[in-house]
Amino acid sequence: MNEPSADEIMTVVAARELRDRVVCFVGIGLPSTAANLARRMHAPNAVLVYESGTIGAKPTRPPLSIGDGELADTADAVVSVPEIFSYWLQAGRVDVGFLGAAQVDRFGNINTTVVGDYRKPKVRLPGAGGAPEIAASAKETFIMLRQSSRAFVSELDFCTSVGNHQGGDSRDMLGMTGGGPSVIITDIGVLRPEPGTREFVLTALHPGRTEAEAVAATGWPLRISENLTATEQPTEAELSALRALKAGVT
Amino acid sequence: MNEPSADEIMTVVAARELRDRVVCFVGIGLPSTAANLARRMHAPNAVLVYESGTIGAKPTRPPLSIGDGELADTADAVVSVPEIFSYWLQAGRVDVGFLGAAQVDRFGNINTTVVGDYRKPKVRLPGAGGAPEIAASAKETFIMLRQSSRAFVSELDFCTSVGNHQGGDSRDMLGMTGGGPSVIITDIGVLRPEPGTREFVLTALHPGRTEAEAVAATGWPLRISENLTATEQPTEAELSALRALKAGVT
Amino acid sequence: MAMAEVMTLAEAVSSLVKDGDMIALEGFTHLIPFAAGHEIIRQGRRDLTLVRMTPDVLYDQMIGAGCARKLIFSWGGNPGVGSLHRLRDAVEHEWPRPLEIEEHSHAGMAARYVAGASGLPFGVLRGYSGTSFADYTDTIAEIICPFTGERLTAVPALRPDVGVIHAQQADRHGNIGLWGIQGVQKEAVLSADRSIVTVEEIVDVLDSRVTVTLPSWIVSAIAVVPGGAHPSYAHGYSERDNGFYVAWEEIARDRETFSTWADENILRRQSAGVS
Amino acid sequence: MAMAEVMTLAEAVSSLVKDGDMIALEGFTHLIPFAAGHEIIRQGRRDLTLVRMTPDVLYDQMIGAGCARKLIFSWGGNPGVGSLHRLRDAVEHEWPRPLEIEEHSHAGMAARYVAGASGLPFGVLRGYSGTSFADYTDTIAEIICPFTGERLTAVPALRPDVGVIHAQQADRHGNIGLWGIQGVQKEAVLSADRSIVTVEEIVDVLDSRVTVTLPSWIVSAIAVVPGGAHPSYAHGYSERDNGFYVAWEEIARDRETFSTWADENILRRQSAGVS
Repeated sequence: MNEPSADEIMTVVAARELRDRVVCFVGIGLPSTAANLARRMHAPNAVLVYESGTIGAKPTRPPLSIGDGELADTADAVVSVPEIFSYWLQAGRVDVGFLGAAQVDRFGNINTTVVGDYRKPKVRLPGAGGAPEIAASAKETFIMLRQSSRAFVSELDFCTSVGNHQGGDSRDMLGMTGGGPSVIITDIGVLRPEPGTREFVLTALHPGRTEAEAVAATGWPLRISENLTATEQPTEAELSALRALKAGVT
Repeated sequence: MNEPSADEIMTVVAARELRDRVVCFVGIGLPSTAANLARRMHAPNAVLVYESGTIGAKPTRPPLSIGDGELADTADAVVSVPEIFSYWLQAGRVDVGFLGAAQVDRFGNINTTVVGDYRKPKVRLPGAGGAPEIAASAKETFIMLRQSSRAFVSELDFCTSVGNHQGGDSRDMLGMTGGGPSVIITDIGVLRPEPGTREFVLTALHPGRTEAEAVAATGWPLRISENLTATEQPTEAELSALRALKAGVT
Repeated sequence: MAMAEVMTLAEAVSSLVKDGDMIALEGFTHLIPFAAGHEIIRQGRRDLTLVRMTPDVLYDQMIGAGCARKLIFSWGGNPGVGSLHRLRDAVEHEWPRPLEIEEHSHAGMAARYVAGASGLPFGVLRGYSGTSFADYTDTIAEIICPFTGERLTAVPALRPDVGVIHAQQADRHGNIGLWGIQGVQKEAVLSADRSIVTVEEIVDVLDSRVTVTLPSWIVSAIAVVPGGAHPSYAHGYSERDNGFYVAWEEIARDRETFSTWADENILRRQSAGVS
Repeated sequence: MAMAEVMTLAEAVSSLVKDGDMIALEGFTHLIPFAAGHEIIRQGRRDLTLVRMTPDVLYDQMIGAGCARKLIFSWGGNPGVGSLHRLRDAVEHEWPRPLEIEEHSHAGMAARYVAGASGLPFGVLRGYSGTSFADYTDTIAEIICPFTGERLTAVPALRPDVGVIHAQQADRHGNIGLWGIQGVQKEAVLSADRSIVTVEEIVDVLDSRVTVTLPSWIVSAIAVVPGGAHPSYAHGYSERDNGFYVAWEEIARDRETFSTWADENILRRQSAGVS
């Protein structure tokens, strides 16, 4: 089997985070692939919720959009978009929100709106989608994105979705019902919030990656956990399941 | 054919008020019978909405409850109870609200809650149901009840559903989106609001009824319209349609 | 996330309904969970706050049996028939015990359930203005639209301890399916902390007529109770027993006939359903 | 109450959509009314305020064609593919004309549609606190729960002049039936003053799979346009043309390739649908 790519390692590591039987609100793209991989491996009873209103979808391949027909066909229930946000997400029924990001800061706050000035943006990004309320209401949030100094910034150009806000107990002061981000999974390693400050620090490095790489790919002075661990190499089982998933093999 | 009973005359007269193609939110009992009679006679395209969430129900006989299975089977759409009140009634999609009452006052305000003191009632009535918001939001309201000095009172023991409030433009001041009661149909005659004061005055007498009867059956000093008319006797067609309806003959 | 557990109705009530709970047995004429209510009576629960838009014959029975301390409701009659004599006796004469009431309109109750199911502390509606309701409850408040300045009405969310409904089917995974008049069945479950669903049967695949599905993991307990809605009905399985509703008028009018009826038809009966 | 009128798509757009209107073409990945949007482009409507939760390829086309003055939205990307280059070109470089934007989250947009459909001036949600949204719009306000004192967020109702959706079926009375992913199809119609529904076909009796029914009398116009959602899809009739979404990336990246494509595939095409 080929060596795993950086994206594959990131996806496998993200999948490992997802425990069985959790209710997971899934963003499209890498999070959706990771969540579906988890469902095929160790979390067969994870309930995948997509913002299109499909609850308990069991797609055979990663859907291109959050509204592919297969999601509805395989779901336990299909509800309207207003209902998925009010009765399901906002009501606190989601255990894990699984999000991507264009920019993230040291507290796990997310920007998916603009790069540069909002009124005269350098890059206009897609915007919020379901992320702000997923970040606010899910019991915890996993964030997944490729690490680079353009993405891991000291200050967001726009705060689309709140993570640990300004650190410490500042998130709690906002009256949010969800717990906030508990992990950031990148192509280099894994970051987790430091107790107390709730600043994200590097807690694991993927195979072949170095602390220096991680620091260079981070726009704030990245701190390294005292208990830095090495990510276990994706197993053959994980890799072949991931590749089968992407190829649409059931 | 037998002579029509007082209730039959009242029902026929009420049915005549309902124009074709109106959307009518129907209370159970006499209003439901009258609305269904209208649908069989001159208003085949009237849309009957019941608070159970059935839109466009076409029952073959007057349902005993607002949730009889036939209502769902014959409806164009069945929606949830929250939806029928928010998306349909409150949104202003109902042309006519058709209500019964235990007590009514000179301005068409309705009590269906208690007789006597609220905390120590002489008679505990069923309460509001859908009526308060029907009375508030329907473009107009028809009220239907047997006339007596116990029912037509100078002061309500409890205001369940607002009619023309304290008369004049006082209803408009409450910010209601619907137009209020336009007619009260009784077993004695018909009352309509006087322009300006919006107090209900007697505008028609049913066959065989007298002004004196109407005045005696009213707990406030009932005024008689200058243009008092005589109700046309129910036709054979109306009566036989009503009796067939009640017998469940389609 | 835990899947719904299939158990007997007796087990479901005994493990999930406690004295003093706020419980909502819903079903808007259709799918009323009579069997579950009878089991609550049989197990002698007391001091319950009963929530229900239309406390019809079922709550008349539970109130008459002395289960209730308080009633939160919007229409308390026997549909198409008349009064609820046990409810009236409790309100008018405190028999068998005093009954506190918290009274709303259907639209207000619906907004309260929706708020509860949505995790919001309150719901907003156009309602109640000019009426007497607010004179007798502190669960109606004015709220101003921050954009238009319009005055509207706010009502607090309902959050029952237990929501109880009847539905046509559960599948083998415990997903619940129902069709026909939906009422506030979904909201009664989603606004509640725990839930009991009685079903006509467990099937391999839910019927294609199903319009409302409740995933297994938001339901606490499922009990198979064919006919568990009688004298209400389950669309596709049974017809509403209108005759019983009419007969209830005479049964409930008098304390003694009621007590005899309850003794014979509830207390001395076996717990209902499949075990 | 007037029943929905069956007419050609060209007639529907010409009689119901006016320059300067606020219009909402909805469909959450599923049932997107592409043919109707193309007809609006073809008829040269200008100064539109376009409302849509996910202004994907369809609004990229309408914005690139110069129909829009303003966009109200919550996620403007090509799902699973990347950017909307025409949207970006309008926002970043004012081509073909400046585009004002009013930006929300999905939950906020959904609450705004629900408020509009409900006849309320605003909706309430837990959202936006701590984010930057309120810095750039006056359509987000704080609201306090009158019962608990909690701080929540209010958003104003959406009330489009015209709501446009695609659905699988209409019956002979003009009742609309759809199934599969529902999105905010119902709310787009119910919040709007007027509405256009394109359907795959007119049938004698709606399919038993239908989960959402819109009665005829709340729809203004029905046009029969088989395949009217392509490259989106109609569950049970077609599959999503994922290839087209991927291809759009290259078509839309450049002003000239886009204009050529629009000329050939929209402007010089016959009006779609059955006449």
